[in-house]
Amino acid sequence: MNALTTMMLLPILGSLLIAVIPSDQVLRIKQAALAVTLLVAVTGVLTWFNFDSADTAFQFVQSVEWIPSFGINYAVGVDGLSLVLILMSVLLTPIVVLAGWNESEGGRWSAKVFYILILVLETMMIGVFAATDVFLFYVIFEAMLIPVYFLIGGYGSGDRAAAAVKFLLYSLFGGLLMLASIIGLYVISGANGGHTFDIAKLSEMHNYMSSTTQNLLFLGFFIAFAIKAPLWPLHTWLPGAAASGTPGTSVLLLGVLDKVGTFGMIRFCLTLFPDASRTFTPVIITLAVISIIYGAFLAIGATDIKRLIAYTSISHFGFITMGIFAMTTQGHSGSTLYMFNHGFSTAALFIVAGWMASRRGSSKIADFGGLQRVTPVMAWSFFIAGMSSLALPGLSSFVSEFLVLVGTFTRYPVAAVIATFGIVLAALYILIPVQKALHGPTTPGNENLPDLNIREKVAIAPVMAVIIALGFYPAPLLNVINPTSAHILEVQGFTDPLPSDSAGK
Amino acid sequence: MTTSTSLGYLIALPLAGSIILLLAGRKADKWGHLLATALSASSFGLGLYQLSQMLRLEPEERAFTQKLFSWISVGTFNVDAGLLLDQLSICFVLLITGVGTLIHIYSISYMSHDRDRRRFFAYLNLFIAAMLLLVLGDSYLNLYVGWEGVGLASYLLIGFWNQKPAYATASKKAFVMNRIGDMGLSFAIMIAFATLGTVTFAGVKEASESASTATLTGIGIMLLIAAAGKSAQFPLQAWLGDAMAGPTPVSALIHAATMVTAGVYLITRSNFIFDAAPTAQLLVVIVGAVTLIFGALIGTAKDDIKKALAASTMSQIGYMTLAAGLGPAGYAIAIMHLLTHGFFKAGMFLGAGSVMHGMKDQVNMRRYGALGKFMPITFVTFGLGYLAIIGVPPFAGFYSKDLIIETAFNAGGVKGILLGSMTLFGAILTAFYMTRVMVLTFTSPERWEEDQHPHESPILMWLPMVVLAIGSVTTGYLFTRGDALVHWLEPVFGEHGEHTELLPHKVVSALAITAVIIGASIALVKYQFSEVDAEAPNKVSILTRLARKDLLQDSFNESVFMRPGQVLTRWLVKGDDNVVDGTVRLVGRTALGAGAELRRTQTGFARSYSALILIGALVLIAGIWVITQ
Amino acid sequence: MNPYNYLYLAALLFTIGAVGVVVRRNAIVVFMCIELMLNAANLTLVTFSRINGTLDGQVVAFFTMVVAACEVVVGLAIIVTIYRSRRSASVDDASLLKR
Amino acid sequence: MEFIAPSLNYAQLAPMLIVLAGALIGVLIEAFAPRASRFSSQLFITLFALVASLAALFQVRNQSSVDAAMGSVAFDGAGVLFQASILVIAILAIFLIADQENFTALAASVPGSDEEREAVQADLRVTEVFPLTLFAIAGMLLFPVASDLITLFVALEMLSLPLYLMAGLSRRRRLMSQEAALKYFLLGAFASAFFLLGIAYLYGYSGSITLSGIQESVVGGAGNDVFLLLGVAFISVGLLFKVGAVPFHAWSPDVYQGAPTAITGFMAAATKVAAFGAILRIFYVSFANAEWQWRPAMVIIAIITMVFGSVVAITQRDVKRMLAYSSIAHAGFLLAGVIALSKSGLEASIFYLFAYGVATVGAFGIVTLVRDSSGEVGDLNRWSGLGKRSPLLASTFALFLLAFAGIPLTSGFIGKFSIFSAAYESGSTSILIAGVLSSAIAAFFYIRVIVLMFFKDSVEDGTSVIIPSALTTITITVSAAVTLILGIYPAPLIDFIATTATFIR
Amino acid sequence: MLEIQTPEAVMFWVLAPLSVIAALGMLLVKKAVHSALLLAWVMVTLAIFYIAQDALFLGIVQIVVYTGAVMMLFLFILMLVGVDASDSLTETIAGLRPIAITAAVGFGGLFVALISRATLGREAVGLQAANADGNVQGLAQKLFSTYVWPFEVVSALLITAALGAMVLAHHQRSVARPTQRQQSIARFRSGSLAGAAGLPSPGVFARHNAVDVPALLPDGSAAPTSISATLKARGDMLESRSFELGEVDNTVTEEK
Repeated sequence: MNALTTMMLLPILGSLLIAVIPSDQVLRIKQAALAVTLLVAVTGVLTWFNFDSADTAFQFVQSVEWIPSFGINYAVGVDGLSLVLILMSVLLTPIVVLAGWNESEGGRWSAKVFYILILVLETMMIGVFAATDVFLFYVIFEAMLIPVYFLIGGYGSGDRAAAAVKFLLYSLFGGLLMLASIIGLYVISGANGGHTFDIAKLSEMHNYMSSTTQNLLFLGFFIAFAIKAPLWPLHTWLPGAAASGTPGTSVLLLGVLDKVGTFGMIRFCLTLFPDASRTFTPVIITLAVISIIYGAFLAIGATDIKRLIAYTSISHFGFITMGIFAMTTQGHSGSTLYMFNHGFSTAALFIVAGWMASRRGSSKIADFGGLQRVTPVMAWSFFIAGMSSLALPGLSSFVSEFLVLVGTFTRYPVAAVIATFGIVLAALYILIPVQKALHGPTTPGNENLPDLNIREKVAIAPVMAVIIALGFYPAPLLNVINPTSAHILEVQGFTDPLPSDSAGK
Repeated sequence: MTTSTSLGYLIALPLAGSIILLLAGRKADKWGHLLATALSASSFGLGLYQLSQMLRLEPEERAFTQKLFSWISVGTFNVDAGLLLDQLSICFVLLITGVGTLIHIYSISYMSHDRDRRRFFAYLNLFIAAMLLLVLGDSYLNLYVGWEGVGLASYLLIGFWNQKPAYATASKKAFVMNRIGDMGLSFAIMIAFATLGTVTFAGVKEASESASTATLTGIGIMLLIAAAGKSAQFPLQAWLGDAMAGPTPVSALIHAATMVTAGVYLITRSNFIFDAAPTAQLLVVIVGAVTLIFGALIGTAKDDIKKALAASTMSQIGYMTLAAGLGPAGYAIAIMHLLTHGFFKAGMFLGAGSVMHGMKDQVNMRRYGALGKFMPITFVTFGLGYLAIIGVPPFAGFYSKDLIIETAFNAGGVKGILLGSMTLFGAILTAFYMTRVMVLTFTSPERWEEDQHPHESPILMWLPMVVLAIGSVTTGYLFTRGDALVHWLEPVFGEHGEHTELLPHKVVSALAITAVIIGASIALVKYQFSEVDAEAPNKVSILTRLARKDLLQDSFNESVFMRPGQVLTRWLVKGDDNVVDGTVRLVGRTALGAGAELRRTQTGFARSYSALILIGALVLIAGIWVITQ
Repeated sequence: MNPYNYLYLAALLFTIGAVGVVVRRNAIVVFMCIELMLNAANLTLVTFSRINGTLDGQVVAFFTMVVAACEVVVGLAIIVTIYRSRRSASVDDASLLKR
Repeated sequence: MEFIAPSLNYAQLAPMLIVLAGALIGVLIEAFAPRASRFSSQLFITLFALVASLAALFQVRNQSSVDAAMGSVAFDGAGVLFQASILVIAILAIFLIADQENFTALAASVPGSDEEREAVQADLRVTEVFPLTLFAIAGMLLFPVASDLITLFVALEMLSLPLYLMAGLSRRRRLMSQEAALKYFLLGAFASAFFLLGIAYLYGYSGSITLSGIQESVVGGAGNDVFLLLGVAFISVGLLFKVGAVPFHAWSPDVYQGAPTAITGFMAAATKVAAFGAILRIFYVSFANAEWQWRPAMVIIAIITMVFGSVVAITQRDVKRMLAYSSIAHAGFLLAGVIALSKSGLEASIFYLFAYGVATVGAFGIVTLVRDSSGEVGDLNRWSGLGKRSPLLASTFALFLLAFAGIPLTSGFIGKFSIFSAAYESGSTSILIAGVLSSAIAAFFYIRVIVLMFFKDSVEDGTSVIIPSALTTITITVSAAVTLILGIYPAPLIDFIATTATFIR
Repeated sequence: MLEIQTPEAVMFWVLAPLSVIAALGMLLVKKAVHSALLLAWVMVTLAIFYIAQDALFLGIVQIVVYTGAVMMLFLFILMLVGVDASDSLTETIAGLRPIAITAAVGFGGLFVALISRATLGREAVGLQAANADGNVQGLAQKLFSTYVWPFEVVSALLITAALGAMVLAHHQRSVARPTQRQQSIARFRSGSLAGAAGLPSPGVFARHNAVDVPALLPDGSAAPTSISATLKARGDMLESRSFELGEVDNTVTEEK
């Protein structure tokens, strides 16, 4: 059976399994969920090893007719880009399950529902990256909002209902714009060789469009993705959603779901609308740079640790977007790697922030103080995650962030220069909460917080390991990413700028 | 190559030490410090071994690079994790591991009462590893890793006692200001890649020969910013004074001997860029000159012994930067001063630590006095360092500083005279503030607070001080004998052509010694032979007041960057809520409002519904009327 | 004379009926106005039947009368029912359902 | 003149004749059967008639002829599909209508009188609704296949009159119910008058009252188009009134709210199918060649309808009213299928109508179940916390709402996709954009209800969910299943529609 | 080829204005009954027009069915809800009247304008040919062959209407209607005789039947002899004081 389909089926089967376990056997449910997600992760890793990184075509391809009269297929396949993101998703899910072992219990519904939602979401996370049929992609893109919506609204904290609604409405709005564009594409494909949603065939449709049409269709896709990977000024749903969701949900939201946006920019915006992408590049680069700086400033000004992390993500997504539209191999590979790394560093930050918040009963930064003395392991975990977030060399994010900056600089030096100021702001937005929450005297209310237990340590350790290992040795990922990035740019007709001075003389 | 594997170990050993100590947790409390010291010492041993290997080879063949693995490779951007050992880096390796090991030893005793001593040693080892990576990296990007690594270690160590909010703030400040410098380094690397297509030292050196001056000037200026951040040079100097929040051994190792000199390393390492970019080079000189006076001025007014020494460090690095900015003539001299400074300043910091150790962590020099009697070894070792720094022959500082002053004068023209005078003035100030420190601490009458029982430090503390003191006495002579260091470094910096000598060597020496005498005398008159208040007097000159306030560097930063930044942040936070999200909400409210308005058409009266239908029909036939016209 | 004149007449009657639906409040009068509209439509049909020379229009008109009769039965039943509940046949009084 | 003996094709008319026969038997039962047995025998007859009708329809599914009834009925693929949809929806709705809790015990009694109380105590039932419903269904079956204007008019009245009556038969809030009947009747008759005038002018224009005759005149008319356009305009008033398009929509919120919920569900779903069937037939068959004249107006009406329905629905507080406005918005979406004026537009419309109809019946079925001591609870605020009390019911309702909103994996999405692509394919970009925007607005109020049910705490005010009767359960279950299946695997139905749906002239 | 003769034209120009005036009158008169009569008049004129236009059958049906039956039904219902009920013609819905008038003028104007603009591209034919076998026969031909299907379906419509009227009007008694005797017994057993005599008949000022209420003397005081002594003895007499003129509350309150 096809590896990707298997990976998508497993969580569904797992959720059915959980559905038959009685609701009161919470432990059994959790164990089942963990086992299933681990199994998926193992499958994911095996897929990774079976992947031929030299081949730039889609691999593990499967295509089954779904709605033939519309030319819709269930078609999956991965290249380096999607493989990396799928790997990230399947690795993060068991970590989320383990790290948020008890977060299902304060919700409106039972733990059972929580894990069913998580597993369904996992299927969709794999599917959304694996889909090579635009319609299938869209279906999953939209449908995955629903489990997240219920996860935030049902198990979150604070003003969770409002946050969930805002998240859903924003996303739906973007999704509907994308639907309009997809319909446009579909109609154009119908007039030029028969209705299809196959991404390979659709990627030739730009030859049949006027530039206005192409620009409009591009915008439909791009706005949807810009909402998903929140790009200024479409970001205002994120802080609320991330802060209100359970830490696990927020990890999946920021770490995986938002990546669908940046993933989509590469996979769809660039591939389907190469000319429009060129047209809009200046605007998008500008927005990305604004996001970087703006997100950083808002993170500095944030008083809530979860919101802070959400704002840092806005900044990071700015980097990713910038790298994508820089149209250089460094930018592209950097962005793809950045997606992976951001998944893990944000996961670490959010998981630890979640632990802090659940122990303290508050996520206000001001409520913490001197945790380093009380809970050294937790504090260290937060610190390392923070360092990764500010792209400290030696940790994974640095490689990707630097690649993005270098890749951007060769084509858009001004943007890169402004974006680089973001690294100073990054130091501020990480060190301010570190100083306030971890350092300083232990403030009242924090004296007796327990440090991480074994389960939590086991959950956070692999994240830390990935963060550090990839900082020193990113080659395994880059080897997979590079051919894909190069291929995409080649198809787009972009070549890296030559070094200006050595070329001149 | 037999030496190749051990290069990696050089870094790996201390790194392993830090990881083991951090992961092992409390279990390692008993033996952690010993392991760390041993690892640091073995790195030093490896360094010596490398040196011996190098000495066997011809000068031209001594440098070699070693590729560990391919680190980042995307398109044409290929960076290996590679190490470069040459004459320049071996100097640093030995300085770092040598002084580092001494300070490890010192810290065993100094930190023995701290419950987190293990953590402290882990940080120290981390620092050693990062610093070694900084000086051994074969490309700017590798250097960058070490560069930020030492920044991290420095942050951790400054904030080692971060339960005190002020210390936590100090560490954050250091990190952030360093990051500004790092940004410069990022820019430099980006420009280098974009214009030259490579980021290795060797590659850039080769490409720089054909590169445009504008490019190189750009890279040079960015490197200067980086150097300024790391080495506390004007205008990024403000963090160094606050960095004294860290335990004294840290100040000795990181903020005196090694890390802060990384900027000088960077500039000298990039000599090929600055040589081809006169504007950048001039800026280096200016930064160095300004800082040397700036630091010295601050040093004259500080009562906190560590801050006085920190100001002195700033000033001395100013000397080095200035020298490095003088081109081929100055690189080696800058390195020489760097090395001698490493010895005497580390020694003095350790001495200061020893004093604090004996004085219950009192740092206010106005509360010292007459300690020479009680701490003879400290007194002597500190005194030797003192003599070295103010430049009394034949101590180390005399040789190196003398050369800087001479080279400055020899820079030629107005520039030479100006720079020479500034270095001389700096020498006067140095002599003044160091004498002041010496006198206030050791020889003037005692002004202790109650309940002080000064005593000499234990052997583990004074032994490193003695070793460093010996270094501060001898190194100057050793390095200059037959221009040993200059020749040693020639393969790296290239031979420098002959300069027009503005002043003969002897005249410069005489001038320098005169400067020392002037500065020291004033200090002696002011502090040894007149009453010193235990409290800092308030009625002082405006200059003193400014100097006490670090020449308003913090106020400047606060009012120009921090406050506006905070205001901007507040605006943005508000703006995000009101304007950006407000727009979104407005859209929602508009829809709701429209709904509420349109809803009013649903009056509940059947007659108005039929009116609606009638109007609909009217509009339709009006449409017909229009299209059939 | 032109047979179109019947069309003008029918148009006027139809309009008057439509206005009556809008302006009169008594449900029965409103309904009578609707009947007027139907009659106007029938007149149109008959006229067109004559113009076209086919009887189809008359057939439609005939069906209209039958349908209208049914409509009257149902409509008056509804009006009577509501009158009995409310003691009022004013359509304006029936405005509980709104917005 | 020679008398031509009429010949009827009884096989093709059988679906309608069976339903009419069922209705007549129902009337006889009312007249002669003892009261105790009336209900069960009526239910049986009704169901039997509907199922038999469906079976009869199945027998003739592949036939097509214009001579089924002397040219009065066009029996073709599209007609079969409309009739089948109506019958399926009717069967589902009959199960709801069978729950006599919805209906007044004695329609003739004055609300609040002793007589009414006694009738309730005596457990009287208005079993006449069954034959009335069957008459309405017969009219609905005839409406979309009518191929001359007389039949069209008679069918229109035949489906309307029983609905006028049944709208007034609610058990609770009878004044409102009667008011609904009055409004529906008066406005319906008003619109019928326009419809009739339209018929007159079409007849005047073409000299024929058959659709094909009109089409011939449109193609080859000698005079100008004034009479044609008057006819189109006036007949459109009548038809658009039935589907609830702005500005002829005003009756629908009031009537939906006032009528017994089961009837509301029935008429919202089935009337829409019938009316759109007729609209599609008339515009596709007769007016297609005059498209440039009526299409702009239709586009404007469609856009206004979509936007108006969506925008006003946001502010609604009553669930039935909200669904009414939602159905207005859907009428706008469906008009896109009329505007498309292509085979794919027809197919999309049929799919959309079926999917929407089934979901609507299901949704209203659920509305009947949420009650307090005084009957159904329409106030949405009192629906809060429903998800907690009856998760299954709330989830099902949420499913229907998501289908209305057009979220992927529900039938609504496929419908929306296909209808908008059809509209866009025929060049109506504005429809596509307006549709997408109003879908975004519409999503807001659907989601608001979901939020209320799932994320708001319940108010203890006696609102409860009654245990649904077996019949209601069947309706809701089947509707939900169809909604889901058509969302996940619609291919068989789409293919069937594609092979079947044609209009003959 | 249609040729309209002068008599028809004269008739048209006489009757058409009358019918329009009647229709307008329908809008403007207060009483529903007047409206109904005016409508009947319009219908009759239309019947005449039908006949004039060779639609003899329709003309007769118009009079017999429409004017005769349907309008009678209207009148009947009008009687039921109060024959003298009159509409206040003041508009209560703000802004509706100007809108309605504007819309009506616009609608009517445009409508007429459009008709005048219309061309059919063919001559008016007239019904001579179609009515060759007689109008009724011609219609019958159509009705029973071409339009047999709607003709049959319309029967269902009639049944629907009947059924519908039944549903709304038919009272299904849950208990048997009490006979007069039962009612009478119930009245007398009610404990007081006050209700025994039943209520006064409509249209009179009395509020009680006379059995237990004293008559009033010219000065307005109660006449003691006007009440049976038995009743007086039994105490079933109403206190007459409340009926004395000075006590009668003669302020007029508007009935709702």
